[in-house]
Amino acid sequence: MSVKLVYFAWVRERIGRPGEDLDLPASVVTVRDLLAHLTTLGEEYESALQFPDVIRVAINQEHAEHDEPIAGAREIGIFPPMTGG
Amino acid sequence: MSVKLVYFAWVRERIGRPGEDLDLPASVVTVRDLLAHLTTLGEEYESALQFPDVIRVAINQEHAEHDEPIAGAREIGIFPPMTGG
Amino acid sequence: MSIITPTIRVQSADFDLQAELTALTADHKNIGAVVTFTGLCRDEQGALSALELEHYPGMAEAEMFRIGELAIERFSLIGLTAIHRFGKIMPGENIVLVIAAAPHRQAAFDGANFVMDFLKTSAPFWKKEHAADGQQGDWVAAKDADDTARDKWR
Amino acid sequence: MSIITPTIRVQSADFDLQAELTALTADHKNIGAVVTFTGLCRDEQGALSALELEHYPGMAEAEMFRIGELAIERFSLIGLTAIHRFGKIMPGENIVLVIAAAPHRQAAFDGANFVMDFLKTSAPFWKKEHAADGQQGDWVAAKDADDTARDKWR
Repeated sequence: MSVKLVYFAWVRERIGRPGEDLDLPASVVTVRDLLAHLTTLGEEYESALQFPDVIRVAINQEHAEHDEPIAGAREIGIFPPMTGG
Repeated sequence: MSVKLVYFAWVRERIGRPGEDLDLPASVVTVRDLLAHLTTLGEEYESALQFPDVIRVAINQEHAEHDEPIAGAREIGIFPPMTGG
Repeated sequence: MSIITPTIRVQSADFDLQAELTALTADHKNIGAVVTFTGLCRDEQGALSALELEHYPGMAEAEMFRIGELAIERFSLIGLTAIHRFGKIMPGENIVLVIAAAPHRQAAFDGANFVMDFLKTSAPFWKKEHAADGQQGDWVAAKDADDTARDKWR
Repeated sequence: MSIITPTIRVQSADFDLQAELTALTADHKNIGAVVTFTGLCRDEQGALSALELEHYPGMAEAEMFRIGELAIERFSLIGLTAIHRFGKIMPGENIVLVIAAAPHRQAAFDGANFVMDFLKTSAPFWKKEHAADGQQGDWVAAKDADDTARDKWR
């Protein structure tokens, strides 16, 4: 499965890029699997995602829980808790 | 004791004037006494003040309870519950 | 810390929200939140042609000032403005304006809400309705809901 | 009853509260109450030179629209506007504007307050501080108090 990932705020800064297209192995089923998979891609990912519980994820621009499946996702956003307003 | 009375809204309309200076007998001690005294002055007062519990009173432009003494009052306002805002 | 004084006005003329907001927030760089409340005359589905607002001159201003001071102290407001109109007011026109400024949002919301709740129940203003057919209508009755709203601040 | 749609914008330019208010209330004679919330950049007693607001384009608008629709339905609002800026914002400048219009005052207060609470916790915006000495500062940390504020609407 190929998916477009987009990163924001300190997740973007630590990974070092605003996003990327990535091929995911079949073992990546849920949001939680995706975050675990990304930390294996290098220490910049590890540094960004070392505390997965604080990481927020959106599938196709809608908030998603960590146990949600990512099947069908065209775009997955990964970012820290929001601080707007 | 002489005091300036001012009336507002339907209290003013029923009494038929915006206010008046009045000499009060010594028996009039509290706000409640004043309202009771006024109802003896004519049917326009009776019509305005027949339900004294709903009538609000201000002594020297500050809200006053019905059991407060009116001694020292220069101006007493008599009016229905407020409906501004 | 300087003492904050509410800006209070009772007037027949309309007010300009933007001008009041600018006056309140100028020279303050620590305001993080401003809440404004504007109360307008509804047309009651076409049944109303105007409201007539009567007030107790002197006491209206004094009472609004007292309410404003309470709100500033209770919610640590940086600024507070309250303006109430009197006279004949047409549907769609402004009746009352409250602006509360604070470092954070909940204080600004609560400050403006508090002032409106007390203004409704304690400031000496009375509304009379004029019907769309030109008849002078009734004096608006005070609502128990307004007392309840006020009592939530106890 | 016509369907009310929130007016949502995400922009780098400043907004004009009076213009937004006029646009929202024009042609409505049954609005009795309008509450506006303006969020501004504080200078943190001189420690802050600017905030940098980052957002998720597309999702930010979509999320604000969802929040706006929830508020309109829950509080029977007659109108709702929410505008959020992005980019570099100086102390004293506007960050966010919410306007809620309703027949009665509590719905307008609650509508604006609700939108702000959800905007804070759900709309994809992030603040980075720039210190007064020119140093890039930290990303602002999310506050538990904001989650608590949101949860009061459950």
